[in-house]
Amino acid sequence: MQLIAEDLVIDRGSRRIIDGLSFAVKAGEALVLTGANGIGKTTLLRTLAGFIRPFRGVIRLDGGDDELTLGEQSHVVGHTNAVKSSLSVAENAGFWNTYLDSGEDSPSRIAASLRHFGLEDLSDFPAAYLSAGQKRRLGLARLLVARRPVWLLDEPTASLDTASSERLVAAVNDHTSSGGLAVIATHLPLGLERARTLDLAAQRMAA
Amino acid sequence: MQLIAEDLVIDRGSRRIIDGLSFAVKAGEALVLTGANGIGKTTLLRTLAGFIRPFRGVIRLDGGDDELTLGEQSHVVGHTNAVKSSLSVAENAGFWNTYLDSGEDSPSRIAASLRHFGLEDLSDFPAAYLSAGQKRRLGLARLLVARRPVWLLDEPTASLDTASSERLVAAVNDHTSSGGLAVIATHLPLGLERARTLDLAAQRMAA
Amino acid sequence: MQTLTQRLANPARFMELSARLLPWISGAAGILLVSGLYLAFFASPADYQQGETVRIMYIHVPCAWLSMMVYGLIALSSFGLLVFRHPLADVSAKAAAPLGAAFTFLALLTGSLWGKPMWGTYWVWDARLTSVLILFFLYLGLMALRSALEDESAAAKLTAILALVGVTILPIIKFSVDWWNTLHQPSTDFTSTVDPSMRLPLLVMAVAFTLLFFAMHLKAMRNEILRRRVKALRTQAVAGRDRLAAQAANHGAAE
Amino acid sequence: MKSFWALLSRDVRLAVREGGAIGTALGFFLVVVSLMPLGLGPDLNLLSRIAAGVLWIALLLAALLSLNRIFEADHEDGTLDVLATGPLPLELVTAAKSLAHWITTGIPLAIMAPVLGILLNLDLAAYPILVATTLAGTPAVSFLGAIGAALTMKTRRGGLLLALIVLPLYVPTLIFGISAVSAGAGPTGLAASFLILAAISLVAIVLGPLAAAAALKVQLQ
Amino acid sequence: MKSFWALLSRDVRLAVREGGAIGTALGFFLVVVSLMPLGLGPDLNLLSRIAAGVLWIALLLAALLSLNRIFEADHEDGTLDVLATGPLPLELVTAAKSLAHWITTGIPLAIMAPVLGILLNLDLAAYPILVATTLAGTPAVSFLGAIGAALTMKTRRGGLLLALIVLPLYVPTLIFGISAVSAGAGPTGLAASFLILAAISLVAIVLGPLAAAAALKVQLQ
Amino acid sequence: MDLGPHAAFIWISYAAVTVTITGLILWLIADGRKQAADLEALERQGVKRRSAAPGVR
Ligand code: HEM
Ligand SMILES: Nc1ncnc2c1ncn2[C@@H]1O[C@H](COP(=O)(O)OP(=O)(O)OP(=O)(O)O)[C@@H](O)[C@H]1O
Ligand SMILES: Nc1ncnc2c1ncn2[C@@H]1O[C@H](COP(=O)(O)OP(=O)(O)OP(=O)(O)O)[C@@H](O)[C@H]1O
Ligand SMILES: [Mg+2]
Ligand SMILES: [Mg+2]
Repeated sequence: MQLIAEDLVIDRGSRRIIDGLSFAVKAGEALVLTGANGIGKTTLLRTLAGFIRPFRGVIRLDGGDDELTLGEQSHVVGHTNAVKSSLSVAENAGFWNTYLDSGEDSPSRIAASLRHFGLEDLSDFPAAYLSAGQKRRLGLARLLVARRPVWLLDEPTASLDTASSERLVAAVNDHTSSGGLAVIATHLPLGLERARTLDLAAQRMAA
Repeated sequence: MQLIAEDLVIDRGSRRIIDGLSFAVKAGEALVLTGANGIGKTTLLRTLAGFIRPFRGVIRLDGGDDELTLGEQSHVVGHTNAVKSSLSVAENAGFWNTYLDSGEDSPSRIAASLRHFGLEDLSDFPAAYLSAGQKRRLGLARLLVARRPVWLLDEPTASLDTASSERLVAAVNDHTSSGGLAVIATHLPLGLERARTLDLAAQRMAA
Repeated sequence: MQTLTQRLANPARFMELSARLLPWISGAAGILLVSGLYLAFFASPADYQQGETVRIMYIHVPCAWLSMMVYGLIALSSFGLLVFRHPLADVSAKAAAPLGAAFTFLALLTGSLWGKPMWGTYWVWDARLTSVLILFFLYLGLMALRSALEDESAAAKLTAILALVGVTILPIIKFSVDWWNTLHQPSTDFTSTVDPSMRLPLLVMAVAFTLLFFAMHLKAMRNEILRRRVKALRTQAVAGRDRLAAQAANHGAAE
Repeated sequence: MKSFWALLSRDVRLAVREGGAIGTALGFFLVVVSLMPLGLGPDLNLLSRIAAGVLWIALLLAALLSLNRIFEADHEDGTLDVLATGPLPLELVTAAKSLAHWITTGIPLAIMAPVLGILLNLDLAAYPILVATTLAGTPAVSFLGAIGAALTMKTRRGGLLLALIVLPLYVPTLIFGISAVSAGAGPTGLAASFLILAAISLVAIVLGPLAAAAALKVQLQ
Repeated sequence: MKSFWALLSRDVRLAVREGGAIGTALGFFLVVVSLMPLGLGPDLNLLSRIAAGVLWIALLLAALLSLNRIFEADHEDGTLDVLATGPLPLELVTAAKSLAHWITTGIPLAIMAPVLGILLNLDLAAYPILVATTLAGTPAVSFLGAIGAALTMKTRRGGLLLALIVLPLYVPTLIFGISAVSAGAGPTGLAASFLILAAISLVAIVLGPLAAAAALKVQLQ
Repeated sequence: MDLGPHAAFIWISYAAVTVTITGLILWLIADGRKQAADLEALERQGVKRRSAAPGVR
């Protein structure tokens, strides 16, 4: 499986953000997007997810499910967490588990994902009362409640403490080592295994 | 001037978050709060700002303005940015400048604060279109549009790139060296001058 | 020497005291209720104008009085919570709201049922009726607001604010509705126009209903205190586990 | 399908928790119905003549007050992004959310309709018809309203704008809803209005989710 | 004072940008007024009799639809925290925001009131009175509404709940607003209603910001 | 006992009051039992109260 972008050109409101970008991410690999604020990381990830239609260029997932779009084969974690304040932690995770239709043994899967991000003791806690980092962890737990081959993560470690960042890195490493692929925008060195870095600033200067 | 907290006990919804914490921050000094997600950094900062009433304990600013509460002498930057999407960057900064009543030469002050955080080229840009980091920078620009002796910052570097983080650190150093004081919650080493660290986890275990 | 409110401020003391008082109040209410009913049905005549339907009065009027009295109690409790932070004030306000709403509802219902034979319709948009209806809405608003807020202490203070706003607005409403429609039935002066033969049963029923309300209110307050203890114990159990976990996580990070 | 139910039940649960759906609906209904006489004068004859109109206006009001955040809230916390990349086509997402809205406002208000009847002196025999026509007509309110909610999702104070957009769409439902409820119609007239109401609702159920999904796709960019 | 004006003008500007205040008000008014005959029957006599009621109901509706986010939006993006630590006491913050709401809904609707008059066959001579009483009465709507908005700030779908809470508080304004506008009042009755309306508004202007500020203080915890 | 032509209204009034108040009383008793049982169950699990009067501070 391989995620391929060819000669991407992306505009936002008459400004050209990405101009002629090509890259490929193979299964088992993570691509780390870096670059200054406003360079276009979020824009690129949202284009990959299918929300933004590129001005020009091709995005495809070779070896993926042809019936589904790339977005439908991806977990998208953006700057927001997709956590509902009035549901409890377990209800939030449970909803995404059912909605994303994991098909597999759900209760243990939910429990495992909450445990991975250290939320098991907070299961019955209303999400409204979570701290910023706990809420982010709940947002990230979505990655594990259903299997999807592509992970598109936008600054996933924002407001996480060191221990939780390491749990996230472990989750990404697990994912890539079991044949998944990931594209991750970040400002911090993450220490991922099997990762390549794409510096959008360098790329822009070259263009 | 000195910010003093004595024997603070803070509860949230019948849970004891902070139990018997005392500290003092002198003018010219920054106190860095650390600790795992959910340990109570945000809670402590919001208590200092006056939003949460502590269950027990005293908070006072020795040498401050006695007519004003600590909150009214502080800049509070939380997890959210207090940026209005439908106003432009300059309008956002301008509003806080007038509202917080800097009294001094305003247009140049606004321009300087936007320049410090690298937003001068975006002044007429609607804030809705800013990237996450740009929005955070606009939130931080509030620190410079009006002078206040105490800065209470909650994870100020979230989603900032390296260059912007350094600008923030420079701003805090400027602030402390000109006699201000700051309390800053963070998960990342910031490299501040004249800073002490208060680890809430260690404190909690001691309690 | 402690004042009564000071002594009552301690929930434990309140539980003790209320446990002792409750049987007496309920007993008195029961006895008065039975004798009131006897007086109402067997020892009082039919009205020369209203016929037998006047017997509705013996429940309608106590309910109508209680509907206002209970709101006054809620307003007092709210004041006690916001100004004196009296620990039992919110328990009292929360326990009283559904009871007050029930009595208001009963006043409306029995009034309507009385209105059909008397006025030929269940409902007219008369001043007194309209203001009671709005009082009922205020009760509904109080309960709805409380149930929509999760944080219990915030809910207590916010409903208290609403109750106090309501209490300032109520007289204005009463007065505005009076103005708006002057067709309403002239309010009879109870003490002078009601025949003594009906005054006694009415009085007995009124006292019985008031005692009944206080009995129910005490019981509801006791329940509420227990509910809060249960809730506090549950969250403490969670908090204990979570605190250990937070320490463990931090330990791991430090190593 | 499992996703559809999951979304539907989540939305119902949120409405119940966040708005206390049924209790609030009842209270709201009572308040609106009793404010109408204050606004229009306490003439009982007039009131029972316009009872049907008041009922439907209360319904539209309830819809307007609860619709404007149905997509906005999901957009703000990022849920909409995930829903859009989920296994359910966006048309079914909007359908599930509209259906949830109907369940949490249309059904409670239909069940409460007789309360209105009492206050406005409505004929007792008319109650079953009242409930039935309200049930048949309200889906149109929710499903057409969803179009407006999707269109105004990003305008932060969409309330009035939403009203401006969707109220004209509600005209057919309002006309036939009222003629079905008002007493003078007679059995054949009633049956006709009832069928037309149901037909309008069916059209809305098809059209609403499609249009709302199209609007959302644009908004997500 | 500078802060007060800054906040006021910011809120007005936001309302204009995000909701297109005046245009939306006009459109909303037109829609409501033209829906009324559908709901109540097209009898022109009846309509001009209830014109005052329709005007005030449209006003309350507009308030309900635009009030529920006035604090919530500021709370969500963190603005409220900064406002609360600003130089302005919270009572003046809520006053400024209520005033901005009045300027962006009360005034436009008062100015548009004659439009309603034309549509509902109102006497030409009554227009100045109409505008004046609307202007005198609407502050109560905004300032009392602010209490409800502050109380329901954290309940995410506060729309219906807000309506349930504030509509009973609007009763005096509604009654005197209508009696001031409706034709039969005569000059003394009119003067009295007008004065009472103004008095109610004054009470609301004092009470509203205090209660709303108290509620916000609780909510900020 | 003859209550005249409007007996039904009187009976319904009294019945409504009886039903409502009895219902309230029964609910209060049931609720009280439930809270007491919950409290006892928790205390049997060994959860102890930290302060004297939780929730009513
Ligand atoms: C739903 C309809 C009604 C409501 C909401 C209602 C409400 C009230 C209220 C609030 C009071 C206490 C007022 C005070 O003490 O000043 C009261 C008392 C009373 N009501 Fe009603 N009422 C209704 C219908 C009726 C009807 C139909 C009658 C009889 C024709 C009636 C006769 C009385 C009498 C005799 C009193 C005794 C106190 C007095 O005369 O001031 N009510 N009602
Ligand atoms: N109303 C409440 N009831 C019970 N617990 C609460 C409530 N509100 C917050 N908490 C808990 O208080 C704790 C402290 O939260 P706080 O936001 O202060 O943490 P933090 O140190 O800022 O964490 P982060 O690094 O994730 O921002 C958290 O464990 C949270 O779950
Ligand atoms: N509608 C728009 N019109 C014009 N420019 C836009 C629009 N939307 C976004 N932009 C600009 O697009 C650029 C890319 O934004 P993007 O969010 O992708 O940056 P980013 O790399 O994710 O930054 P960050 O690290 O701060 O998250 C920004 O400079 C932003 O100002
Ligand atoms: Mg970004
Ligand atoms: Mg925090």
